[in-house]
Amino acid sequence: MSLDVVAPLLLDDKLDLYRSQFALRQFEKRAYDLFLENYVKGTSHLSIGQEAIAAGVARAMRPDDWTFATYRGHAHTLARGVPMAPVFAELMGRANGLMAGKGGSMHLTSVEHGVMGSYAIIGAHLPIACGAAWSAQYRGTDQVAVCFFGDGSTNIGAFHEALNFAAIWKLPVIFFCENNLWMEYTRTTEVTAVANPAADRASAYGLESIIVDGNDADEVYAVTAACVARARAGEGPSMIEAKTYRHGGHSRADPGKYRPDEEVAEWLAKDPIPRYHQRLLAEGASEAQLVEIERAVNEAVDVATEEAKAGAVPGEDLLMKDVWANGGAEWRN
Amino acid sequence: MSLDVVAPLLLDDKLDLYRSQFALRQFEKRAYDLFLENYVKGTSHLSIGQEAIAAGVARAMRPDDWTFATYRGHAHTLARGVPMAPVFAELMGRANGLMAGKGGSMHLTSVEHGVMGSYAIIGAHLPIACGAAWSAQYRGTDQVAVCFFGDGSTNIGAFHEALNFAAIWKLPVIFFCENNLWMEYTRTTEVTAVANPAADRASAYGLESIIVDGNDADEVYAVTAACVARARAGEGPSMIEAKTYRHGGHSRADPGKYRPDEEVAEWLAKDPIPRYHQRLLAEGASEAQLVEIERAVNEAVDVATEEAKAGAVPGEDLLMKDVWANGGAEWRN
Amino acid sequence: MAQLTYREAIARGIAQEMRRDESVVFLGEDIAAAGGVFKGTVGLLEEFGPVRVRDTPISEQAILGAAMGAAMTGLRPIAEIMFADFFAVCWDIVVNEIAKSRYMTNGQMTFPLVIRSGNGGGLRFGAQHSQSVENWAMMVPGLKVVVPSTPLDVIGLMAASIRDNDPVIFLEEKALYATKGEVPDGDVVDTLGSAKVLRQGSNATLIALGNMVPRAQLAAEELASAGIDCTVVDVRSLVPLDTQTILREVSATGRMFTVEENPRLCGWGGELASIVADEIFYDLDGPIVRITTPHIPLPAADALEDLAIPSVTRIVETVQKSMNS
Amino acid sequence: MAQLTYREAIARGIAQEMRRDESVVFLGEDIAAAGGVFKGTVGLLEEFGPVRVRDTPISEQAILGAAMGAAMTGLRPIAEIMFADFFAVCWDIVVNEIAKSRYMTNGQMTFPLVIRSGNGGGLRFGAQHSQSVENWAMMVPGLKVVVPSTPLDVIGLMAASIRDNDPVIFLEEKALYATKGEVPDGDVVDTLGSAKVLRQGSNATLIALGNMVPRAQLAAEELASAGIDCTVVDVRSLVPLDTQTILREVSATGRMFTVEENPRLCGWGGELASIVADEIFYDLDGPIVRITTPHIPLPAADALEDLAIPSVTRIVETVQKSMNS
Ligand SMILES: Cc1ncc(C[n+]2csc(CCOP(=O)(O)OP(=O)(O)O)c2C)c(N)n1
Ligand SMILES: Cc1ncc(C[n+]2csc(CCOP(=O)(O)OP(=O)(O)O)c2C)c(N)n1
Ligand SMILES: [Mg+2]
Ligand SMILES: [Mg+2]
Repeated sequence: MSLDVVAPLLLDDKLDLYRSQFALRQFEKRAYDLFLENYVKGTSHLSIGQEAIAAGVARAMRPDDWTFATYRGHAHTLARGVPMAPVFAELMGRANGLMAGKGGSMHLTSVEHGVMGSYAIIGAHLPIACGAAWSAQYRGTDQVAVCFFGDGSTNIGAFHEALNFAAIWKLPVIFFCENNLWMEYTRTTEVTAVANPAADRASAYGLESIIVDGNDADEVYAVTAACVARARAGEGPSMIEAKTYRHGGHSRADPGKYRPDEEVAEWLAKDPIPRYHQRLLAEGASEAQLVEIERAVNEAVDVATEEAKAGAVPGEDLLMKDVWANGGAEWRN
Repeated sequence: MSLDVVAPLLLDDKLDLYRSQFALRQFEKRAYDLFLENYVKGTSHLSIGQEAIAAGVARAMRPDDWTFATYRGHAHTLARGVPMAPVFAELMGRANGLMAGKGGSMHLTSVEHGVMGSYAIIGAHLPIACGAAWSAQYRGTDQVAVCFFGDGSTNIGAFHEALNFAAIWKLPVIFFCENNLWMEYTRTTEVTAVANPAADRASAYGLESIIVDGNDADEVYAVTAACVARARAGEGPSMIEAKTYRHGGHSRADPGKYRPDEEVAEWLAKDPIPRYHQRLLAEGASEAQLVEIERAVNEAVDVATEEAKAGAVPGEDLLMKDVWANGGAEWRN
Repeated sequence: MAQLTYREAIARGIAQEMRRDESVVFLGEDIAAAGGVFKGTVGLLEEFGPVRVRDTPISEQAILGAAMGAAMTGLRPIAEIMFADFFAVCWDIVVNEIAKSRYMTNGQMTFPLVIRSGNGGGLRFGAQHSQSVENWAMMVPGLKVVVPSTPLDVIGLMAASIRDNDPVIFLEEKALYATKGEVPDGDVVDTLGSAKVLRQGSNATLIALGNMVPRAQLAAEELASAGIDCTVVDVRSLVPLDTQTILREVSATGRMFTVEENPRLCGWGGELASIVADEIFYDLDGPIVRITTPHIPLPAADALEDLAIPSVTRIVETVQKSMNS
Repeated sequence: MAQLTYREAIARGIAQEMRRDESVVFLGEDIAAAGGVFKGTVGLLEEFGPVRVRDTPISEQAILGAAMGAAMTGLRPIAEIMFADFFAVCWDIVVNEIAKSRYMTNGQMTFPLVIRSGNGGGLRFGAQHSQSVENWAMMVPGLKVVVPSTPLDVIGLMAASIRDNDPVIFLEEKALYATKGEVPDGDVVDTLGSAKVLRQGSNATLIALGNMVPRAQLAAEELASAGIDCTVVDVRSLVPLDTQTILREVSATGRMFTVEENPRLCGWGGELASIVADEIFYDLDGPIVRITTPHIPLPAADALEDLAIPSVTRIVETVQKSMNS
């Protein structure tokens, strides 16, 4: 993977990337609290520990590019510029939610930000991302689609179909595997025939095997940017496997106790956010600058939480709306 | 792939292998005639040109081993020892058919011969074969399952799931890809990201890449036997890709005109049956021996055809039979 | 005016729409170079080229995923699932993704796409290539479901489906591919959600779909000569459903019979029966009777398949028996 | 006698059968070490070991293919599909392979297997994790379909399903996992295809399934105090279907109401309505009314989900309105 084509990040860009990662972290922590306080009623899957990926990838994308996320998609949605309040409100099932409460935590979507949905059935969105990429190719818009998925999702049929399909049609799509070592409660290597569930399969689709440090936003950015450039140039798809870890459990209040303490400790030591904080100081940022970023984020989280909580409870009008393109839900005359 | 463990074939074995290949050929030719004469009403998919595979693999199996075939499964069914008459009768929809006419050409099954079904939805039988292999492993019977499929079938999701599953559970199953270059009317390489659709993907499941000449029954036998030995020894699954060609069209009366003349000619020159005929002569068989085999086969085909034609038309009793294990079809009391 | 087969009408309908709208693209297995395994798409590659008419691998999830992703970003794809039975290998994309995403996103996304598929039995293809799956789709909120019974309806409903902004499951009856019918020159555009009354009678109303429509018509003729005068309604579209026409025509005769190729349980006929038994219960003069394939997988043998799928004789006998009891 | 939750009853039923029959094996995602994402299978790995209780990759086609292949060669597998919505990613194995292969092979093969799955809404999981898919399965010839509503029924019907020689789709109602009920000590074995009459009334018959059963019971109590005395039938098993009990209980009151969690079109209630409107038409005193989730994908927000799924209030009001009109 040659990174020659990629514009290096300046300090200001990096401060921005810090802000983004820190915001994702603080959002998720608040979401967890809201879950415990029973404001969030359904399920939720947090990305704490994996923020460098959503932030780094978003940085490598153009506003009119598309992301396809999973049920673990809060971070990926926010990183593209979606405001926090409607996302909090969506988790709480309020009418001011991003989808008025109809989708919920697992289906965050904001078409205006290029967030083309979060998908809760493992694998399904890989072929769908191919379709968006095909549309870009057909219309000659040079847009690119990025599709996130987990390590455990590499063993489902749709993964295979999508990879082959994207390769033969040379589609501008990037398959981004966030390998956090675990499926729900099962270690992925225990049920996967190869050590690197995505990268070791790239050759089955004629693709290069690419592995990155998923806890390093700069590296994620650079490799993604190179793949994006390749896709825009009509050179087809890429697959990236990023090594990372979720600090918490799989979903809801799962404490993740099935994981060995040493493993958790090892990865906490590689937490992308303090790491990036240190790097910024080393590269010339001041502690005061970073503290100010953190303060502003925390304030924004508080404001967004209140805004979300102030939302109305959705009613019958929303219930029976938008099954069909005409806005309605009628199946008969 | 080491072939050390494989018992070499003696001349008598080879004469038998010739008989088997010739019988498969003559059966299929008659099936084609019966289709044109409108005795065979539904569809049918012939293996003419690919006989060395069904025959060679069967030779490497024990009677209590299992085969899983596709809709192109006449040859694979007969090669395991199923008599011709009930197969002809099944194609004709008669009550004396292998499944009394209820399955048809695409679903030939003879459990008593280890022919565990022919499957007409691409890919489905790969996971099913895993299940049989799992059952052998669980019960400690050292039975092996062999699952045939085509080159075009390597791009469907079930292929991927089955390969990974077999690998992680070390199942005694052999995935046998008959690469005849074509899907129905589309060349497989045009829609596949790699040149060898099965072999180039073996590594994605931690398996060895194995390619054989599918028009050479001896080679097919030897490689399959080695994989069978490996499976019986508890060393897990294998995948074999055999290069071959169907002489005719995909199904029914398709003349296969979409294929370049030179390609057809090239493969007709590699016809496994005359090739094997020549080899036997070179290895000491007499022309008279071979002629006698051919005569006996032709006679058997004629006899079986008449026996099949004499079968009754199935009626209401069969129609409403064996949806359930109690023999009936009632869904209510 | 021309005589066209049902099979030819497919390509005609698609071509009509591809000519007027660049955003219509078409993908599927063997649909381009080969013109379709049922020869329903002959000539489209030649007219519209390989960028708009594309052969795919045997990857039904990829085919429909591609159609969905393209639809949400502004194209109007048509995807072929060769045999309707194969919906089972890509059902997730249909029911969990395409059908639900507009609702889940509170209307942020629109899915103007058509999935065409060869539906039903009669060709002796056996249990995995002969299913009538209209009910699989009708059951799922968010899908429109269309089943034409004549070449003219194929063109008009195909055009309407392609122009519609919602996902349409367009089921082509394999047993009808070879049938012929009159088709006017020029563009034909029909309306989704409109049933057709093919025959007006006074004693009973037969409600049929797809391949069962011509059988219901023939049965009605036989019944007429036996003194039972039947209305015949071609449902044409299960979603949206023209309940106005159906309720009116059942009210008028007081007796309802459905003719369904699907196996019995949870068929559209059950749904119609429940609507009728709720909304016009007091207009009914006798039992509602469903004529369906028994609840069994479809057998391959011609003799058995003919016993399984409702025949003209079975329709006639069932109606007679019920009307005379 | 013990008080058990519906969730605990799952493991109890499976364990009961695994103890008596070595050929019963169990596979699925997170079912072994983790004891299931709904904690329905806690303790099974510990008691039966990793050879009989196996975690799998996220490969639903492989899971069910493995179950099918094992069943045809002498095992009695239990497979878990975590959420019933995920049937869509392995539907081919269920409907085209498992359901049809016995028939297609003229009885050469038998498929004694159970597919368990978490079914239905109420947990605010949104449209892709909340579906009631009992009708998807009922629609397909060759599948038995069981939906228990109490811990006792979970055990007894689980045992009956495992002992049955046909494929059983065993749907566990997610909304009921936390509910409790009395369960006797010792083995419990029930009978497939038997509905239960939970309450006998004289004015109307409410027919419910799964999570709708307790709601129908509560509604019947409210209705009783409002002067409408209802029979309540728990269907328990859609295939085989206890039509004898249902027809008898509807005949007795002359009025039928179904309470269905599924979206309306082609639901089991439509099927029952059509059976009743055919076979006991003249015993009916008024319209057949279905109370269902509207024909929409299920929304995630608690307020919206509660509006969508039939509530006790909606049942009471619908019955009252219809009985008083
Ligand atoms: C088809 C399907 N099977 C199972 C599930 C249940 N499920 C949800 S998340 C998950 C684990 C996914 O692991 P991975 O892909 O590694 O992603 P991560 O959660 O670690 O981000 C499972 C099994 C599902 N949603 N869809
Ligand atoms: C899921 C599914 N998709 C499509 C088909 C239609 N179909 C039947 S055979 C075939 C081509 C298969 O090609 P290949 O795997 O190479 O096998 P071959 O016929 O050459 O033996 C196709 C597309 C099918 N049966 N199942
Ligand atoms: Mg993971
Ligand atoms: Mg082939």
